[in-house]
Amino acid sequence: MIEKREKAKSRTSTHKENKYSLFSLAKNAVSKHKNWSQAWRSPELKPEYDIVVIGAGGHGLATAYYLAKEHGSKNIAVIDKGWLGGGNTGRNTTIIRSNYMWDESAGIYEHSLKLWETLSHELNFNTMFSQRGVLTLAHTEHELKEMTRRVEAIRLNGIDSEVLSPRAIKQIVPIIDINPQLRYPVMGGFIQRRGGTARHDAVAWGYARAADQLGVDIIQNCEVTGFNIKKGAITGVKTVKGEIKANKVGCVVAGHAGVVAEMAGFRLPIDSRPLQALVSEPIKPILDTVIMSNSVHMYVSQSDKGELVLGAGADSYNSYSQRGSLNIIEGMLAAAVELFPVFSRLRMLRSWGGIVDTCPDASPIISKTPVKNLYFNCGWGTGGFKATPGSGHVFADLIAKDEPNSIAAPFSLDRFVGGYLIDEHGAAGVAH
Amino acid sequence: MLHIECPWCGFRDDAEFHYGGEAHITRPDPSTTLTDEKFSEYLFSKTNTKGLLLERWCHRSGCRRWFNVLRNTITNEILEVYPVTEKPSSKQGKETYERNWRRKSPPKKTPKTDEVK
Amino acid sequence: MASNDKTIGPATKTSPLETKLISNKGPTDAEITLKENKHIGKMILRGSLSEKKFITSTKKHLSQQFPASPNSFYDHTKVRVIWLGPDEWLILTDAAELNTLKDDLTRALIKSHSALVDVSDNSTIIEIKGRYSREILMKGCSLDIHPSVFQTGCSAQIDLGLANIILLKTADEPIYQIIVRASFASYLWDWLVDAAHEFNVRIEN
Amino acid sequence: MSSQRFRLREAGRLDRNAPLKFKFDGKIYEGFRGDTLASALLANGVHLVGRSFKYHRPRGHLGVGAVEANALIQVGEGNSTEPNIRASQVEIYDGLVASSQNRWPSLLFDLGGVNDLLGGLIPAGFYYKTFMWPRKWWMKYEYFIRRAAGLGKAPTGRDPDRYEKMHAHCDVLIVGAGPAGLAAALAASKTGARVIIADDQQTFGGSLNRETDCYINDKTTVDWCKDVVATLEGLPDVTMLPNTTVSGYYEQNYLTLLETTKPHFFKSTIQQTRHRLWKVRVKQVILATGMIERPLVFANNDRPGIMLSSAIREYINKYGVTPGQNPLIFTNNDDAYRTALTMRQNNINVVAIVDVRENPDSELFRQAKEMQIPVHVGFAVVTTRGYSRIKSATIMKLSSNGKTLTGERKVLGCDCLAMSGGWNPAIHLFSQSGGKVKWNDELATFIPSEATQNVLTIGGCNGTADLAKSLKEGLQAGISAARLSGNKAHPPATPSVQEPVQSETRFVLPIPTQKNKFVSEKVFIDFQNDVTLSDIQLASREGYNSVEHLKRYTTVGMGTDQGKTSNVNALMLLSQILDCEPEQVGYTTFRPPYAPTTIGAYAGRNIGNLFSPVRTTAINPWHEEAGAKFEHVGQWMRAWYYPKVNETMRQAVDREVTAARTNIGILDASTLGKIDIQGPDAAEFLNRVYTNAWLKLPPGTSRYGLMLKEDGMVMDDGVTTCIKENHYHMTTTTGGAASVLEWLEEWLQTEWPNLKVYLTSVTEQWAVAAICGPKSRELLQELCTDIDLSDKAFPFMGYREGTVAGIKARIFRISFTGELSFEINVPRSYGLSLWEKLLDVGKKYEICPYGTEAMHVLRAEKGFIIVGQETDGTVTPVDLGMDWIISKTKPDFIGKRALSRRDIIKADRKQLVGLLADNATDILPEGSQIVEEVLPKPPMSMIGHVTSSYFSPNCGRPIAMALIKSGRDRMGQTVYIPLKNKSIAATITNVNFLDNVSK
Ligand SMILES: Cc1cc2nc3c(=O)[nH]c(=O)nc-3n(C[C@H](O)[C@H](O)[C@H](O)COP(=O)(O)OP(=O)(O)OC[C@H]3O[C@@H](n4cnc5c(N)ncnc54)[C@H](O)[C@@H]3O)c2cc1C
Ligand SMILES: NC(=O)c1ccc[n+]([C@@H]2O[C@H](COP(=O)([O-])OP(=O)(O)OC[C@H]3O[C@@H](n4cnc5c(N)ncnc54)[C@H](O)[C@@H]3O)[C@@H](O)[C@H]2O)c1
Ligand SMILES: Cc1cc2nc3c(=O)[nH]c(=O)nc-3n(C[C@H](O)[C@H](O)[C@H](O)COP(=O)(O)O)c2cc1C
Ligand SMILES: [Zn+2]
Repeated sequence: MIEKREKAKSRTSTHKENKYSLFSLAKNAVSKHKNWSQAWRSPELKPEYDIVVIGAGGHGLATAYYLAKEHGSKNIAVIDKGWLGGGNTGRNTTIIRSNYMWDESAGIYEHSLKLWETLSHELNFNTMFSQRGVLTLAHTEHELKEMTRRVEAIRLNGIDSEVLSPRAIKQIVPIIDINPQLRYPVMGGFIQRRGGTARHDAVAWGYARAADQLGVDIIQNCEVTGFNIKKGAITGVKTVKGEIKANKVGCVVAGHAGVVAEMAGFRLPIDSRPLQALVSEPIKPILDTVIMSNSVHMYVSQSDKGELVLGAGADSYNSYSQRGSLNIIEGMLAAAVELFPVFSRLRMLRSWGGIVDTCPDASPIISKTPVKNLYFNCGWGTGGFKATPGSGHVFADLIAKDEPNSIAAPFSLDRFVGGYLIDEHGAAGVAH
Repeated sequence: MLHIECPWCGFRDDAEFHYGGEAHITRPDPSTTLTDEKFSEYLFSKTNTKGLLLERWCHRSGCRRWFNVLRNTITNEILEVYPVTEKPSSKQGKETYERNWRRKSPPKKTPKTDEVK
Repeated sequence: MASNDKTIGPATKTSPLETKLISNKGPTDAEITLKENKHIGKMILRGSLSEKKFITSTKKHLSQQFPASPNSFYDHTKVRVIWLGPDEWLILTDAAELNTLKDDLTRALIKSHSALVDVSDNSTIIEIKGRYSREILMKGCSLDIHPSVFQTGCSAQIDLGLANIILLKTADEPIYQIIVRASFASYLWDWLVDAAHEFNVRIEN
Repeated sequence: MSSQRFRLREAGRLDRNAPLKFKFDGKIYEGFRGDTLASALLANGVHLVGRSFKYHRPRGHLGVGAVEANALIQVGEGNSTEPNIRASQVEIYDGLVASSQNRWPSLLFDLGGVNDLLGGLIPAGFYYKTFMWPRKWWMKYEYFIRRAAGLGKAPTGRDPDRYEKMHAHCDVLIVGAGPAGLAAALAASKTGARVIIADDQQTFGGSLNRETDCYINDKTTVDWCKDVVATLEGLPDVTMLPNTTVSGYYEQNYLTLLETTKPHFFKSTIQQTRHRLWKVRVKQVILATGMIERPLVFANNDRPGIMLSSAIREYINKYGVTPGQNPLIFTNNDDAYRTALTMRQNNINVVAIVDVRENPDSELFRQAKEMQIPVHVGFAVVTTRGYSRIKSATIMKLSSNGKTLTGERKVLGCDCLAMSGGWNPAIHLFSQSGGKVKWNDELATFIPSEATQNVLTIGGCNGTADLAKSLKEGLQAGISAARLSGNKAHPPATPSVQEPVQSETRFVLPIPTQKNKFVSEKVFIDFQNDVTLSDIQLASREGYNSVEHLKRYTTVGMGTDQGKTSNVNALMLLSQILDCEPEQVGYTTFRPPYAPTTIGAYAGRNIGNLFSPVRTTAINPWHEEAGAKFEHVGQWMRAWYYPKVNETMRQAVDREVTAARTNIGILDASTLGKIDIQGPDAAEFLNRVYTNAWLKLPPGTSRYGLMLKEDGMVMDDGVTTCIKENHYHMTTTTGGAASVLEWLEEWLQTEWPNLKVYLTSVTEQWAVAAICGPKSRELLQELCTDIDLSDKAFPFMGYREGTVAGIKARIFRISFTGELSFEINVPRSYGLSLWEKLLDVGKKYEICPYGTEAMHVLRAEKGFIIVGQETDGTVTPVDLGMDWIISKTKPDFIGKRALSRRDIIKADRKQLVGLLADNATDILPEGSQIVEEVLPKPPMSMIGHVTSSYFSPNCGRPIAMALIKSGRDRMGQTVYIPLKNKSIAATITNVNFLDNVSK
């Protein structure tokens, strides 16, 4: 019944306001905001599309947007089993940075960061990308050395990065405890000042709205249940709302990558694990920078609304339950209190989980697959939010040209056969 | 916190266990003409089922024994616990085992199983 | 060459909690008493229960009660046998008796697939007793140690705080023995003292 | 000081003999022991206690307990201050200091209040539509947005309080100690079951605490409670936890409870336990969490003085406080009549009851009439006035469909408005447990349906609105829970109950508003996050029609109360807009915690020196006394170097390194992982886990081995010794000890269960002193007379057992430094003694203790790798130039097949080489990157990195190791290390520096 109603409302009328600006806000205030148009339509599923993108998370919506915008594809659908942005895009800790160690990773994440820098304008939707800096701490001699390796690699890749002493860290983050007597004292750190956070929901909504305006059909509540494959090539997609024909299919379903791949008859090197996050009650600003710590395993930032947003590592076991085990949260909060004693009296407001698609080398898969014209973009695991624009951009390119460009090429599935993995575990620590 | 029944020590919190991923993967013999593709399948391909999954756990903080578990990855309900060298015996376990794409490689036989009491 | 006798005194032993044991501190009517049971002989016994020889030999040299079944232990004259796994037991005995027992068992088990490893110094034993000892353990141990469940003669390998331990209920009174890896003993001791914070504590030497 | 003008003479159950003074916003007030901050402020007539999040509208008290959405207060000062505390949940104590938050400069005059006037410009999600120009300004805009947002303030220093955790197990956990929960506890406990009953209120009784018109077994409800509590207290296996919020319901009946351990917790003295986090594994959970009253949705429904009707009743009956002298009642059901009657009984002048229902017909209605309370039937409050407190309400007649207003406007003066919009079962925990819920039309709310865990819902939580039924459900659930958890049951008798009978509710949502040209009148749905009716309409208009989008776009239900009073209203409104059933709209996910819980409680005692265990060796006391500097290696603390007075680290390390090559160095190597391996298949096992051949290692000798993961990457290394036939002693790296043992066990148990091998960790059984240097044999000979130490009798890689300094020892002639050395293992308890004796006797050989840094230099001089330094999980033995250790003949070993994959055999992989800076004074920073050609500025293409780098006193110059692309083909080539300020040129060499580099 919701749908009926949505359809009725989906008519587009020209007098409605489409452009967002302070001016349009003021104008609409006068008419009591009655004339805003829908951010996206709720179109009916057509029987046939040139390209179907499965998964209306940030990556999928960005893919569709760039396909429509840069490759002139006209007939695209993005379909999602739930509400758009309801996957990991809607439940992550929003850390954005590009200071990865290996060249290949630097390539994709920096490409992405550059797109972030103009994204709000590009989409005409304020994604609140806030370059407040991402500071990674080192707590042991060993970590300090690892840090040098990373920082030097990042610097030589032309990406900004700055090493900080404990005292310099204290200046940026006055609430941090830099007592050298701590079990894991802050011995140093490095900051990427261009890194930061963005409003996660806005990213999904912004891409959805922009893609919709370019004619992309976004179909929600439409789970994909199978594929039609003929002679090793994709011909269509089966969904709970019926079958559709498609020339090409791009699959961007994060935690469900394994499930959807199995529908197409192959398996991926991906485990789906719970990853938890939590927010505190909102408080007045106390933390301007994003802080990450690998050896005590926690990361934290303060959102514009005032909550502290905290996360840790993934649970060890596979699960699709969007919740994890309590001990992960206990460990993370102990680490948080250890570093930030003032957190102790603040209160946890809400905790939740997402299902992350972890790859053996903690790097993503952007690849052709054993099925012709079926492409997969997944494996971002605990750290793909930051890649949203870049990932969508290169994936669109791959789908349009049936060949990966130089940024995407290293992330193909072949690497698991040949053995050239891009291992961001050891060297890069927690991949957020 | 999952409550997992160690076949020896009884029910314990998941924090005491080490997760071993998918069960019943047969290690290929490297001396045969094993292609990179086949080897990669053994090394990396995952049965990442949404639903019933046969998997391995080790009671790390307890008796240090490995054992197999049939678990629903949606609800985290555990339906069967069985020895690491055997096949599942419950109905759902058998079905899950039969459905598995790796079933062609049967689990190895072990000469004997130790038993207490 | 022979200078060693002059310059060197006899070798002395230290225990993992040597520095923690300030002797007999605290009131005698304390709600909690902590002490280290130092230098107890310990030995891991491995063997297969499906081997007849193994059973008969162990029964003979340890006790007719052998094997201890999961999550339990039993005492026999001077030995205590603790179940650790389906083919693994920990045997405690006087340090002085350990070698004899080990030799006897080794000889008896010579033909069976078994192993004996002296682990006397690999761990130490902390004893906690007193009215609130269960409450203290409950602060860091997820096992159900209610007396109706974890009865005298029960044992468990489990985490206490951030250390892995073997927990034994050795009497009906609120008294527990904790076997802990030597390098974790100091941490665990601090943890126990901290957990007993609201009670008055006596440390026995 | 203000007197307690609104304190009632008779009502309430407080200790009136214990007056207490507290401060709010700098002013001193008085209350009584037993008051909450809310009741005490109300007693003093203080309604205005806060400002709303976005519009900074004046806000007062709304409810009781965890339900409060408005009265969020900063409590305490200094390090123990706490933001966002619900005034209704703070018990007052003498000297309590509290203040309002989110206002400037003062609560009464708050500049942020202009936002209320700007309201038209800042509807839901406005920030997504603006602040984009000029592009660079976002960070500036954001600065102000951040400062405007947030609620209270964080403390500035370390928390003085202590937090504990408690694990527990029980047969039955009962959440909520209202009538239903108490009945369940009574029934369950009689069976001998282990029962825990928790309630977030200080006194058990739940809703019974607010009622005076019900009787159970002819007793007042309060007396009945007291009796039950007394009975339960006498039972050994019943744990009663008042002041305890059940906050999380996780998988497999695992729940968390946050207990506030002392009632006056805000007045902390050093290190008292403030909260205890219970983690309970339960056989059967019973949820008796009751119901939460719903606000009515009308214009200006947020003014101070507008409160939930049941809350007002509770303030009167429990705290002896009336929130107003001239209250008005606005309701859609009978329950609010009880509030009116209670008021009347306490001689409070009820202005009127405004009832949206057209024909209310119940005993309560008749009683109100009898008491001559004016009742406006079919009427609704359409707006209110009053700034710091409500002054009047305007009422009008509702049309029969409830969509429009008719007739005259009537303005009724009042100083308080009690509203009742119906009831929502507190299904939070049930839903967290995975239970399904269904829409109930009669209650117009969601109630529990199918459970997925062992949980029962009873009483209000189940949608049961009457007392008798709640008690009955409680008794039944108590019995069946106890039965299900294996206890025998004797059903207790059902009590007799007297209670007012209630009739139907009429849901009018929203109350229509009157057009007003000048000010847009706000109709609030979510009081805390300032979400209005028009925000919901706007969100839907813009396509945010999924209830999850609605939540995120408008922030409804995202405040600190998590929408306890707003969510159901919001989704009902959405369903109206979408013209569908609420069931189809659904509800947003309930997540832990039920109410905000202190972060310190989750950290518990795992902070400070208990944050993570520090592992030390038996020799540690000596290191400490010798003034060693320490290094953390995993959890171990290892002596790093031993500086003498005025020595720099470099000087100390140089001295130690030199001593080890000229005289004797001694290292505490006890932390190395050690595994005892026994069994007839031990050699076969080693042969499979190491890359080299192991079948023919004779007893009394050792061999170095490398372990790979199945992907061919180096995992660990170490020396393994054949002690005697079928008995080996394996060593691993310090950091790898635990994981290597687990790894080996895994292969044994799961892959090769037919191999007869037993593994036992003996890491801490042995203390290890490694002596190394040309004179080490002489020293050892002095202390050990029962072994022939000659090179011939005890060659390199040999192993002997004997007596050292009177201690039975295992001696390994192995070397990580390239010098003559002996690793002496003795039982840990003798470790210190051995060490001291070696030093004592070694004095004449100028023995020198050395730490891990010198050890690193010594091995680097010989080109030996350290796993974790030269390797990072991406390096194969071939990359390391260690082809010699890979058996070409073994059919199999772990990692074998991986080594022949197509990318692994490529020639351009990174390979381990030596690196000598051209300028012999430059020490290359470890980790620095290597290029072929230095460009004026990045990006530059990197060919590798420096893995190890030291000054080598024995080579008389700095040495380094590096992983470089095709490194072995580049011998003699010059490469560059571009640092931030300069570039260093270096030449690629062999890694064995000591033997290749001339001094
Ligand atoms: C707690 C948490 C914290 C994180 N923190 C960070 C961080 O700080 N920084 C960072 O960069 N990354 C972080 N991540 C990772 C990041 O969120 C993800 O990598 C990223 O959002 C993935 O985006 P996506 O669009 O690929 O996937 P998603 O947003 O998950 O979208 C996938 C979509 O596919 C849909 N779908 C699935 N199956 C089907 C089907 N059969 N048919 C149709 N549709 C289907 C789903 O409904 C979903 O909407 C975090 C993740 C979590 C869970
Ligand atoms: N429509 C109505 O007239 C109406 C409405 C509501 C309640 N009632 C009456 O309420 C009674 C219902 O009794 P009941 O026992 O089900 O509920 P109750 O409201 O009496 O008790 C519930 C208790 O649970 C506590 N609680 C809730 N969530 C908690 C949590 N997460 N952790 C700890 N404690 C928590 C509450 O503070 C409260 O004390 C009946 O007598 C019924 O007549 C009637
Ligand atoms: C960055 C970020 C900030 C959040 N802030 C809040 C918040 O202020 N209040 C709140 O209730 N939830 C907040 N959430 C959590 C969401 O309510 C929600 O739990 C999360 O998006 C996962 O969705 P789910 O709980 O519906 O599964 C936040 C989530 C994220 C990712
Ligand atoms: Zn076990």
